[in-house]
Amino acid sequence: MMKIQCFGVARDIAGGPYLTLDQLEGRSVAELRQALLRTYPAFGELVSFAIARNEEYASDEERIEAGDQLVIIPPVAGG
Amino acid sequence: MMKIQCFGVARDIAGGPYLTLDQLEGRSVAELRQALLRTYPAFGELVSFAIARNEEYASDEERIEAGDQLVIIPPVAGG
Amino acid sequence: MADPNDHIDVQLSATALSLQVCRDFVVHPSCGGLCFFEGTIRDLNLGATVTHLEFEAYAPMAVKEMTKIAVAARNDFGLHAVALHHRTGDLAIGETAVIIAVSSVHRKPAFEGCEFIIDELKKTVPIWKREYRADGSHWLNAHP
Amino acid sequence: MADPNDHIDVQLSATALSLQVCRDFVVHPSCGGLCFFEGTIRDLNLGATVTHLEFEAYAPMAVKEMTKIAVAARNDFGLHAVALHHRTGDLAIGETAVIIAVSSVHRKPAFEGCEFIIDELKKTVPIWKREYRADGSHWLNAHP
Repeated sequence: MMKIQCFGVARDIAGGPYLTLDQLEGRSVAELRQALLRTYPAFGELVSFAIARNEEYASDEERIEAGDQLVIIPPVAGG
Repeated sequence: MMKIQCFGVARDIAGGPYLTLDQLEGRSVAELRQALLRTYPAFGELVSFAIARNEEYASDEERIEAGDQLVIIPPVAGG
Repeated sequence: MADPNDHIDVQLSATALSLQVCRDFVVHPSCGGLCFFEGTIRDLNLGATVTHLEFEAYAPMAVKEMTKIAVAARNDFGLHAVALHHRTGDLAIGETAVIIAVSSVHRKPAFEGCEFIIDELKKTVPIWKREYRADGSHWLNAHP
Repeated sequence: MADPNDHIDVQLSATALSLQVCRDFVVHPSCGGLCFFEGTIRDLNLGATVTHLEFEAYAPMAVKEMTKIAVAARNDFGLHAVALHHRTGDLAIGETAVIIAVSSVHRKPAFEGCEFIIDELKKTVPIWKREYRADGSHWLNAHP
């Protein structure tokens, strides 16, 4: 089980600042995105969302490792 | 005799904050410019110079009237 | 440049931002042009009256992304220095959400670099804005 | 607009300019974007070391021309307010010669309007700059 941190609208969708998913280690970020959409279909209603891995935007091909800091980044709105 | 006010490099050329020219009333601004260049050839060495009449840039065709405030405007350098 | 973050001041702050502090960081005798952008909270958005805004940030990554943008602006536009300060928390109408200050020898790169920074910030920095109106609230930009 | 100079603050000043004063003039709850330009005295010009500068203005016409530019910027770029302050007299290296502050609903016109004002000011406002170096002085822009 890995904890994934949620901000902004992602926190509303998850119902809290973290959600958890099973069996992520070794899978790709694309697979994480698919798992999220299956478990929380409301993510599919967003304009888009990105995944941050260890404080950097993660590409779809990256593999998730044990201990990674994973964060869902819904559309940003700074400034 | 009309007094013409001089700023910046025009003051250096005129040797003071004012110069005077005769018989300007009724003449055009273009004629004023020619008279200036005859009397003070150093104005011909400037990048350019404009004439202000009553606190506005004057076109070459405007006629000078008694009581006009005339000012030589060498190349500006604000900011 | 020895330190890649030389002349870069990035801050994420829970308290009021200061234009003067940002200005004093970037001013330098070699620079003739300073350009600043300040983003403030508007009372109207898409025709609706806004009561206040809440800014939430994924702080460590927001600082990293803001620093990347500031360094890119300094290097790509040949700026001398960049200050980039962003607020978090609840902001009232008229309060300041972001201040950008840049300095350069001439003015053109200062304008271009400053505008680049605010444009990029709005695309990549993990900060979110919840808009509160009399009839409820919502996260901006989230839904189509 | 009833008064054609509404929300316009033009000043020609023999004493130090204030970014905060200009900022406070333009800020408004309807505006989300403030852009500022500050022009400061550089220690080097065309490779030569400058000791200080003297600014001379044909004051009544300079104020008229600065006002024309500020009003044109407000009207053409849809700005809310414009402050345009310019120094006269002797200025040391690092001192501020000009400050421009503009506010608008969105940021793009703020950047464009602010840059328009400094570009136009350098073309039309009757202000002259004498540059002092260790070996003498000359009026800038005067000769080819």
